[in-house]
Amino acid sequence: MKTEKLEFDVIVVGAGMAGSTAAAIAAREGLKVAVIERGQKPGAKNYFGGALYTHALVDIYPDFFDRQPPLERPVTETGFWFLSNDGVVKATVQGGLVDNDPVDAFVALRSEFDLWWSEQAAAEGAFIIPKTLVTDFLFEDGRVNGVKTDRPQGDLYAPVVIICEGVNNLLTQKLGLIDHDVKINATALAVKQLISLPAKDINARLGLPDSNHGMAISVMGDVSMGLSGLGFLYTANSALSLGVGVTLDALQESGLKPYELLQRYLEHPVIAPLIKDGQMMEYGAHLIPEGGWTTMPRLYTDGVLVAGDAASMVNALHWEGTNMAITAGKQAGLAAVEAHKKGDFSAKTLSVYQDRLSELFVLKDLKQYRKMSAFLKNHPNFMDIYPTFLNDALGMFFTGFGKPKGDLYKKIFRSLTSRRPLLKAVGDLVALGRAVIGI
Amino acid sequence: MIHLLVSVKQVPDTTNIRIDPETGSMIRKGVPAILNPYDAHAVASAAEWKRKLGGKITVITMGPPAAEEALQECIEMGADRGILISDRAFAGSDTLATSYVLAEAIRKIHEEDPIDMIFFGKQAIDGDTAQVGPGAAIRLGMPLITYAVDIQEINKEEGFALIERKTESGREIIKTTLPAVLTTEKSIAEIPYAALPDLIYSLKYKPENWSAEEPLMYDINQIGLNGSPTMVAKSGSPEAHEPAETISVEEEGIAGVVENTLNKMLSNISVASLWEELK
Amino acid sequence: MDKNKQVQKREVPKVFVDDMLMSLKYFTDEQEPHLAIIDPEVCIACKDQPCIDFCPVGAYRAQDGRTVQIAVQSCVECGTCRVLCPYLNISWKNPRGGFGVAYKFG
Amino acid sequence: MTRRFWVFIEQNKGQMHPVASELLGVANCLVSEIADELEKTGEEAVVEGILVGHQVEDLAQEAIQFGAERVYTVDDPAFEHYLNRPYTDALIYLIEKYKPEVFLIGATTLGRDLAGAVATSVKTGLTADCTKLEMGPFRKIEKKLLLATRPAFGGNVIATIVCKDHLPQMATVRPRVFESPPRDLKAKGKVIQEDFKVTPEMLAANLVEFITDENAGVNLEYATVIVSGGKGLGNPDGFKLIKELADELGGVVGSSRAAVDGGWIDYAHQVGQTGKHVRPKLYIAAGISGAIQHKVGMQDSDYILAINSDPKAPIFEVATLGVVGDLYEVIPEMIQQLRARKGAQV
Repeated sequence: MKTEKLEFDVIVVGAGMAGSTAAAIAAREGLKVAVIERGQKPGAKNYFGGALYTHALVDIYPDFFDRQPPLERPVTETGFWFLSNDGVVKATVQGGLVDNDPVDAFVALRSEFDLWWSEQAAAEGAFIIPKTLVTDFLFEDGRVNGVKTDRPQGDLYAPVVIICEGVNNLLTQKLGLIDHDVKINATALAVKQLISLPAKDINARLGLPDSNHGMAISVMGDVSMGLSGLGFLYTANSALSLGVGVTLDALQESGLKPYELLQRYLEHPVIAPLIKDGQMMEYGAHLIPEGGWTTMPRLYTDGVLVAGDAASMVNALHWEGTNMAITAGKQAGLAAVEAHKKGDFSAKTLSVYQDRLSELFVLKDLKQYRKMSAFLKNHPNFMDIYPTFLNDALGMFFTGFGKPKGDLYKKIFRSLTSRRPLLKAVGDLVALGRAVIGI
Repeated sequence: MIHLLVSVKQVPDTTNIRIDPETGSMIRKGVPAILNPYDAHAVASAAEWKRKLGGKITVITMGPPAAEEALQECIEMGADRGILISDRAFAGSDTLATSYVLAEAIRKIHEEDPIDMIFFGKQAIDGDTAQVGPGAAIRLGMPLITYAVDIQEINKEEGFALIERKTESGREIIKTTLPAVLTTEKSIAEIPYAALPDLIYSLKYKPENWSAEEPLMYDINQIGLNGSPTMVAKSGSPEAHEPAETISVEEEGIAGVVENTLNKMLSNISVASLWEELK
Repeated sequence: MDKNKQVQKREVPKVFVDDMLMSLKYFTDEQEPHLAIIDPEVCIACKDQPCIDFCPVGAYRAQDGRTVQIAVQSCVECGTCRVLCPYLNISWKNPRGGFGVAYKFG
Repeated sequence: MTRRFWVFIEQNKGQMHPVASELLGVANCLVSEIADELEKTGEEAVVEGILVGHQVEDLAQEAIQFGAERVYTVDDPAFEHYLNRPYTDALIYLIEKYKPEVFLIGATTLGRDLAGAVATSVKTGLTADCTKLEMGPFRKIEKKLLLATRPAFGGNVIATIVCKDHLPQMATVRPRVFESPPRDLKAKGKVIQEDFKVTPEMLAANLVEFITDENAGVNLEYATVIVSGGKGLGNPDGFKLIKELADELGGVVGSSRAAVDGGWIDYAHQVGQTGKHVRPKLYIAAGISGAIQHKVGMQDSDYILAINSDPKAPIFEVATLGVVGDLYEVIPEMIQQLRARKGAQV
């Protein structure tokens, strides 16, 4: 048994998007970095819809695409599908501003990508320790100077610890950086199925010219049966990723079983034909922090920084989480480097981390959207009335042949007001605008 | 001080297999490769005896470069030296060729650093043939004890060991001279939760790489396809039967369903004859 | 032509969750399960036992009607039970390092 | 030249293991499948038993009555209890002397242990745990070969394996995979005593003590009624209910691998690819999802009743009759109604 102390310049907890990024940045500047990952391998515990955003990836590795990253299809068509009980209105955009080189977003599968992303950090010199769970912190005269793990002789020491433990931020809570557990009104449970289908069937059924084209769709309406939540559809190379997320308190009130809500979505008349004869490759579930600003812990204290889902850095409306984690991971890494240059790891020095993030989209957007999760909670009709109205309105509009249009518009108008009085509907719209602008 | 050797194998995790309906062959993508569970327990047993008597453990594996991960896991559990025997010339080896490759490697290690006990997991969960251990033992001319469930004693000075093995009819205590070859059941030892320094050591450990020529020149007629008398003539997925007649408790209520079930069951000729004897 | 047929709401299909779990890879920790019910009496007294429905892998099952048991080996560590249990009666930890679910795709 | 089809006659304390008679039946089928070749070449084929043990003469007769034309016996006190090295060397001696074409061994712990050592020594191919054996053509090879079919990758793939250019073609077969042929008490056959001396260096490993195992009594492989429980029981004490139903039907308790891995019941009860292969008249599977590894071990049962709350459980694919419901309701009711039916008759 070796017994000398395990000392590093930086310890990162979690080898996900934020963790491996922070480690790569710190190691690149010559620091001795250890990343402690609880999964069998980095990526084993990570799960998402979902798409990665090119701007964040190339910001960390300018030669990102030369490194042959394991990505699925580029996102060449994206937008909203408004599902009614038995129909859909598709509002998607392709070409034009979406048609960039490289494309702005790529669909990915986290097990493979996160492992690769951690290997890039290892190449920078970071030392990844898998299969090890961080259970507590080590203190020296009141200041964090390392972590305890669940392995015998499991203590590791470093003047800076960057917590990237994900949405279940038990360590962040233990350190008192936040005074509550995950909020049930500001957190969603998402369940997903990855269904394998021959690429040519995916292309034919979704109208994609070839396998070098892909889709990232936010699905609203019938998918969440009126509960506050969102569905999604992503195209992997030869598989479709279909899932639905519902806020925890809404899920509990509904008494629904998540896998049955998902099955109902998969059996929707518009969705079912897309996955016909597909074979389920994997089912999974994961929490998504949607509280953003309102559930964000203190981002730093003496010797400690918090980044990624652990810091509620997710903007649910725009499906932005991984890019926020990568950007925050980078800034945390840089803050650790600066602290080492100064040889001072106090909260004051580390506060540069939050200052930087405040100037970037990460804290700006989260602040702007701080009312969004409350808005969605109090305006469930955006999840069922308006999508259904949209379907009826356009459905009537495009089958109103040979009928006086005056009556047609009256019927369309009545199909709104019969569901939601006009004044209230206008009020909803204004409320949406305010939640989006953040006033 | 004893020298223990464990022969391990990296296998696809057969509990998670997906078969390609057209080709009938296994879909490799997304199937995690793991250290063969029986071998993991064999290493754990060797680690226990290393702690008791002092000494070292060598682990060897024959497989593709990725099998290095399996060796790392053994180092984590307490092994000291890992040897990966990998070469394209070995591709297609059946159990006869495999036992030749492993036995010759063990012989070479034994010559340089005498081994007291050699462990094989009872079988590999992908092939389940349980032939490689016995094959290697006979090639090395060493006594073989299969299905070992417990090692009661290893006495290097007097050159014997007491091994408990399990058979259908009961349990045997075997006394064997050393060195001996064991194939082990899972109950031989529990897998330890490694100390952090051991895990870190294993992450940095680079196994030695042996090929078909270096440091041992293998006889090409005994390895790979030409060293393998058996070959797969054809393979496919098992034919599916159409689902049987089912009756649901929800539809007919518990008493009705059971009544109906027993009537159907007892009207079957072979079951009926049983029922007559029973009454 | 007006499509005025009464469109009845599509209800929720019945799904047997074990069919879902067949696709998942777990490293089961036989020695130290990471979930436990703090006080079983609380579950027996719990009126609607919501955990049986909200758990995405159906790990919570009521044996003979009242006592709740956890099929810990099916857990995917999402954390929902920790915060949704009406009486916060679940002792919730992450599994030991290397154990628990290991997503193959994610 | 005589084409010899050999079967290893496994015995333990003077009792012939039934798998030997099953394989004698198989060997005779294989011979009948090459009748066309024998006619063409004028060669002769013969099924022979290989019997190793101490004072086992009357077993030789039993082997003949199950279809062996000739039996070679190697009799020596050292063979009284099975040890790998002496048995292996005896078989090598006989193989090199008589050059058999096919050699079948029962896949018991003894057989698997012995077959691996023998095949390696004589440098031939060995296919383990075969579920089907036949003689058939393979590519351009002139004589028909032994086509040995077995499950691989945990039963997810069924592979047919051949052993070309090496003799004997060896295969091991699990007990109860094949039926024993009828025993012909009037059958006649020659018994040839082989003198093979056991040398001391063959006894480097020898038996010190033998403990009969209470679980060893669970003769799952030859039970006529088996009631099996799996993870669907929810916990170990579910097996009490399984035992109650088994007793009611005069049967034995079986289990799935998942229940054994969970430490709920001893490995001796495990049915399936890595457990026992069974062929009872009645097999009741309660709370067993029916993974392929389990089905491979019990799908030959005459009547399979599956009880599972999941209508889509794979076990229903092999069941003769499926009951969709909660086993904790169905089984107690079954026990009650069975007792009622018994009570009414007696």
